[in-house]
Amino acid sequence: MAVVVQSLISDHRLSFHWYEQLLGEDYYWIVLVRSIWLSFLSAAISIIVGYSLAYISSRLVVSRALRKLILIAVLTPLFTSAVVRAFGWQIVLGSDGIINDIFIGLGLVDAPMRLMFNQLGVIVGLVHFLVPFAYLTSSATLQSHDLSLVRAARDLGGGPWSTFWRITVPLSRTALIASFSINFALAISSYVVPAVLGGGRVKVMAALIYETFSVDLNWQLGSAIAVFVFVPVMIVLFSLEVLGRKTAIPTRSD
Amino acid sequence: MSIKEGEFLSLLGPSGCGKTTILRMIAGFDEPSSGELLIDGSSALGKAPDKRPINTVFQSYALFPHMTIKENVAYGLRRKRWAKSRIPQAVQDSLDMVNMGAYADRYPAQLSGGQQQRIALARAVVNEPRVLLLDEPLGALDLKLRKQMQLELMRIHRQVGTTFIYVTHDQEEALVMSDRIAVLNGGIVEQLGSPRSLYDSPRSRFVADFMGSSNIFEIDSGDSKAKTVSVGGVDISVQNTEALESGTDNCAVIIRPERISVTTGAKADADNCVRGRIVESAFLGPMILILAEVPFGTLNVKIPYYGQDTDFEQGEELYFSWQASDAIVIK
Amino acid sequence: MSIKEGEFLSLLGPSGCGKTTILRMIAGFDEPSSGELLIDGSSALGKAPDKRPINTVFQSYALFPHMTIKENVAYGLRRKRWAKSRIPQAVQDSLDMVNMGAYADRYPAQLSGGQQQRIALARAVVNEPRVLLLDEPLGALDLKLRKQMQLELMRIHRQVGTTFIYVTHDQEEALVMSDRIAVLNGGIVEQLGSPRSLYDSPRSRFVADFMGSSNIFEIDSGDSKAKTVSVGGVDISVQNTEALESGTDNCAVIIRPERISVTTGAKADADNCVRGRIVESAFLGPMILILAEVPFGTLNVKIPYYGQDTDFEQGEELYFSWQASDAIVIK
Amino acid sequence: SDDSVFTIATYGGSYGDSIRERVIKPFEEKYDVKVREEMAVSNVTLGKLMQGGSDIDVAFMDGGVSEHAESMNVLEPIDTSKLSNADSLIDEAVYEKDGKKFAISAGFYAVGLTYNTEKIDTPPKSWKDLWKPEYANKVTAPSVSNAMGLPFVLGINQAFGGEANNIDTAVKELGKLKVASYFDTAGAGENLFQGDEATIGAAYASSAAALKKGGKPIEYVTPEEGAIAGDIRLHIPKTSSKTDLAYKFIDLAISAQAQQEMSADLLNAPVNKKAELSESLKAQMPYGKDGSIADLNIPDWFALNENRQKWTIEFNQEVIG
Amino acid sequence: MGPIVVLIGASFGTGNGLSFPPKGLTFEWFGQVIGNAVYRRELVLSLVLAAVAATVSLIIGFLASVALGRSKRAWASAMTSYFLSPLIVPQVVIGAALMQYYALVGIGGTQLGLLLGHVVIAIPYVIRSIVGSIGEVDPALLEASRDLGGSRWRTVIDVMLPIVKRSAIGAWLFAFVMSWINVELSVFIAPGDLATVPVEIFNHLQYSADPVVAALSSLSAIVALLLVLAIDKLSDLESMSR
Ligand SMILES: Nc1ncnc2c1ncn2[C@@H]1O[C@H](COP(=O)(O)OP(=O)(O)OP(=O)(O)O)[C@@H](O)[C@H]1O
Ligand SMILES: Nc1ncnc2c1ncn2[C@@H]1O[C@H](COP(=O)(O)OP(=O)(O)OP(=O)(O)O)[C@@H](O)[C@H]1O
Ligand SMILES: [Mg+2]
Ligand SMILES: [Mg+2]
Repeated sequence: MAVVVQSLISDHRLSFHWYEQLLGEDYYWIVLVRSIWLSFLSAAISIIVGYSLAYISSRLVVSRALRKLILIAVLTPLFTSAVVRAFGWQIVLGSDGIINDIFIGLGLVDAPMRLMFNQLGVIVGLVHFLVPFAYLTSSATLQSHDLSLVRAARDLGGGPWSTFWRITVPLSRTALIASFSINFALAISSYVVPAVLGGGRVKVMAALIYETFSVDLNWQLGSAIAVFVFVPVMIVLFSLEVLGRKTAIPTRSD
Repeated sequence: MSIKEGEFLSLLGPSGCGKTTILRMIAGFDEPSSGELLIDGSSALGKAPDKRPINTVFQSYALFPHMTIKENVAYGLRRKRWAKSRIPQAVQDSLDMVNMGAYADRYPAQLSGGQQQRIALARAVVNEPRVLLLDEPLGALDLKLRKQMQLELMRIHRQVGTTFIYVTHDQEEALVMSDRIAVLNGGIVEQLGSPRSLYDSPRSRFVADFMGSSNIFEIDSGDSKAKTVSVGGVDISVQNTEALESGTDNCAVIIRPERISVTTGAKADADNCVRGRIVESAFLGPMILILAEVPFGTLNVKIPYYGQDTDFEQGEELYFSWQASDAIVIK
Repeated sequence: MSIKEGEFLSLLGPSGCGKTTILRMIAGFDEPSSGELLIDGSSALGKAPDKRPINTVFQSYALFPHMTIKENVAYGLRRKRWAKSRIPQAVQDSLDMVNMGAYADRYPAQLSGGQQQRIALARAVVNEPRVLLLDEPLGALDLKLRKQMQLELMRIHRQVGTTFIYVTHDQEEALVMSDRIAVLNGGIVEQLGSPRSLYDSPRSRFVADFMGSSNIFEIDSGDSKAKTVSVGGVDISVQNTEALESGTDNCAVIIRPERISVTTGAKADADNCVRGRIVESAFLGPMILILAEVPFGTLNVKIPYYGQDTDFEQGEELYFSWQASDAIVIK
Repeated sequence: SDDSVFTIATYGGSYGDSIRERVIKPFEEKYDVKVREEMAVSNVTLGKLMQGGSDIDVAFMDGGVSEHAESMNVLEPIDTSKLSNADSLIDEAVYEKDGKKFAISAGFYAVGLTYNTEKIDTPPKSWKDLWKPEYANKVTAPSVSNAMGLPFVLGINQAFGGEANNIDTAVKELGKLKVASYFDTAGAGENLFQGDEATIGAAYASSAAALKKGGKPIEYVTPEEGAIAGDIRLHIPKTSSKTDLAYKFIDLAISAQAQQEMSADLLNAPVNKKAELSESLKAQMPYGKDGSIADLNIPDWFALNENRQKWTIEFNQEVIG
Repeated sequence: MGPIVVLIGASFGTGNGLSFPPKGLTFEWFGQVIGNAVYRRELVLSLVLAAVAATVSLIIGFLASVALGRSKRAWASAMTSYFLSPLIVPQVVIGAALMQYYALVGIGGTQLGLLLGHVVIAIPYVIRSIVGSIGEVDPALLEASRDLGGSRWRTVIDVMLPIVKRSAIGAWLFAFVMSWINVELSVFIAPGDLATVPVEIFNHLQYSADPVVAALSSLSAIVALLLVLAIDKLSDLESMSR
């Protein structure tokens, strides 16, 4: 199916006209770099948060009820539409939002801070969107780990922290790479979150593509921009994949 | 049960009797549901495994699959913040000790079972812990290498002064290496003592059986003055009759298979001599195993192999004799 | 190398010599880089593992962690499309055989090492394959259980007529159970033959060493007529001198530790007798191990333990004697 | 395709609901036909028409997309003489290009000045009031992803005296406007006022009305330069096989009755002069309380579409960055 | 811990917050949504669609992962990345492309077309989240299964699948979510007469934000909650093996 989609997309590329226009325009390059940067950052942060949460809930939390609560808290927002979720964030991050209320209440700042309608807002929104994905992948891998290795590390004098870093995290390598790929791709193709939480002022490639498609109704250029984004991102993902497999733990039959 | 500093204590017991569980409690992975655990006089309960001066050689090896052999062995030293420059040498020495120096850069999955076990050993020993727990550390090794490693472990034990708690399923290994042996049965210590005392004076059928004496016969009556017991109508002379003093009920006599000699005619100078019919025989290398039917049951006999013909014919009738001192009476 | 139908063949060899690798090739997990593999006369190379009438007891058990013990054992039968009604009984029988009947509903992670190994055994045996590959199937079991399982395996072997290819690191086990034994070294078969022939006439130092003879001395010269060899200036009488016929270069004499007797005075009726100084001694249960320094090297001696005092003093001087027939000359 | 079914490309959401209740249901009853609704946003409807694979008989599309559709040559000419209500239509409701009538409006909406009466004392009068320093970072406006985005930019261009064939002036001025957030959809815009993230801005009249109804102190005024207007329109696509019915449908949709009811539902300005609105409804019309359709600034979509690409990029590049 | 607490807090907040004062969330709006046959049908459509799309993607994705997961060859990496490609392309583009394609094939605006579209975008998630776990299954277990007479196929079903079960459940959830919240693609290919819930929300937001949005969103959250609980229950059943 993916093949069909792809071939269809290249069908639009009847001439290089749109590409010439695209590649010659600095603006696209600037936005491309910004998109990749934002996606990279959000993917990375979301993985840190999601993995930590998964670790805490699967290894440190003993109470089943609390584990369930974490699961629900992490996964439920995933099911509400991106628009609605972004609106929710406005309540938290807004100038009258919870965080500003807390900071002002504590006297840490005098005037409300700008927590959204800028890149920060976009990152927060994307991270929130992506954390459940990282959480799901991470908890699957964490639960499949052989705990005797953790015991061995503790036995050899590794503290909980060092064991986490040197045993648990490396053993989750595959899942982390997978998670990063997914989250990076999700972030780069996401349009609603940057639009709402960036206040329409943090342009990303997905937004440009959306505008070109839906407002300008120029499907050819839209596809061309999509391909323009596609190529570098694909290179990133492919490199990750190759890296992941190359450094995979050898098995007997290798 | 207390273990002295620098002692070499072996835990012996049937599969599933709780040996690994005991080690896990000492190492700090399981909490005992009752009882105390004192190390150097202070309670170790609730102390995290990494805070206990104890290292373990795990029965299942538990090598880190994502690290090379070298990194696996270096792990403990790194955690102890050894100077970077000193680590490689220590690692190499310890790998050489287990004959695995050439494999330093492989990954665990690329090694054979026995090789992995040796790495697990090197990884624990290199840390020179105060207490070393070894869970069947030589189980996957061939006899030759096992002998060699036994000597090596005994050398380390003497040299470093570490306390060893050693789980093995190999009686001989336990006998050779240990200062004391604890025989476990269903999680309970059946007998604790020196190798000699366990071998010579097992306190129960279980211990006797487990220490390799497969001839255990329930006695019908016993006479502690005449120093004889009666088994299946046959009187057997014994030396030690202490167990009989509180009555003959539930008493049994043990005859060690390797102390029985086999002759074609009755042996006059033996304290005991019975006639029996061969049921089966097997070649064990230095020994020949014979199963013979005697009036009071089936006798296991092990005679040394001197190159003689080993084919005892089934049904052949022979005489089996042993001294009074080779038969032990237990309650 | 050909294995006869219904034969019990053991592979013996040091850790890492390729035993597991050979089994993997027979089972179909690895392809040999050269050579052929014929089963019933037709090539099995390229045939998928599930198409070969072979079952394996894996060294690492490889139990399915997500299935109960019962399900693990039933797996092979299910794949063979046995009638549903017949499976539970067969599974139970096979679990009972390994003394694990009571654990049918547990998961592998809830069993001890030895218990897991027994399940691995039951899982393979229940299928009654044409060829059964066993990779150190009793390695994690205690001596008593091991003996019991050995008998059980021999019984199955006789009963089912399956061909057994058995990897073990326990010489005694190999000697007791096998029809033939192959001693491997670095992936190559050093010697293949009956237990007796391997034990009595090892063809190389490696085999001799591996079969438990730790006294191997290089000879300086030999006289095949006088039936003596000279080692470190001492003449030793031997019986079999065939190996000397093509010259004494690279020849060695082997003296079995358990054939040497120890006396306080020189023994006149012995073919060979040397004086030596005790270096070390150890209690092995039925045996006592003595290391003694004799004029031509260090001698390993094993004498039976009859309850005598086992503390040989270091430095004590004793006489060591053996018959000409107990010394073997090899090339 | 089923001959007995009459297909309408309509909207989803509240617009779709209103059209269903006010037009489709009465139409089905009156002419005894079964109507199939193809719900989609305008540009998707246009996409369907361009594919030619659908059998849409009447298509609702927004202003802008409508002109696009005409340029794409997927529309039938509309003969207004076949519409009994044609005479009562306001002039602005009939769209013509090179003598071909291609669309009939079914109601106007608009973006005007919306502000929070609690936070802002003096009601704004002009678009230029958005630049007042005290509103800095509390202003909102439609983004170029919104249908009203570029028309708004053009409106600003006009207000500041820019030329019609470029948006240089607007870009320069909007670059200085301290916006809290642009909005993509009307709903998002409404949300900004709801959460007090914006206290003033260019927003939909219907949003203002909804906010007010929800108890928010919001007022809507038509700027003196005129509110930026858009509309929903009716078209007969080339795919239509039942043009007779199509005319009947359009006729019903622009009837005084339907227009009146739809205005009440959607707060759109009716296109039928005979539609009678209640006083309270009048106050919520996109041209303000006392205004008329003349107060709306209806973009020249053909020109806008022509330059859309260029202007979008220019705006993004210069104003958004 | 700070950000986590906020996140957890916010994740509760989002469900109810929206732009409406709490009174907008009274049962009145729920009633309105539940009482409306169209919304009810949309809810059912979305649920069934997401479940079917997730299941189909899981099956296809799992099989593809089995083929790709255990290989170290370059082509396997290439294919794995290639399967990810629909993930990167914004869904508007895929939507438009599919719309054209469907018009050609004649499944435009059908539920089948919508399902296929959702499968296309869900497969990459499935593959990406399973492929790694498959690579990490202890090869000895697969060998054991083959040895005991399990064919390649049986081994996949009997051994591989149960061992990667957690990843598979995660992948199914991914796929479900991708379908459940999808707007940009569905807008193009949804059946003309019946929208999915997110499309309905999207449509409602076009010209103004009405309370239906809040009610529908909260309803989605409740559905999600129930689903997560159900799956948690299911997947806990066999967490015995430790
Ligand atoms: N994946 C691999 N890559 C490289 N070398 C390997 C790999 N797997 C095994 N080996 C090597 O092949 C040799 C033979 O291994 P094998 O497992 O057959 O030994 P074995 O005779 O079964 O030993 P043991 O008695 O210790 O189980 C060993 O030296 C081992 O290190
Ligand atoms: N997770 C568990 N849940 C329930 N029972 C368990 C679990 N782990 C171990 N057991 C049981 O506890 C008993 C003791 O196990 P342990 O591993 O200590 O035996 P062991 O003496 O080390 O045996 P072996 O010599 O076979 O390794 C066994 O009967 C085993 O089945
Ligand atoms: Mg154990
Ligand atoms: Mg092996």
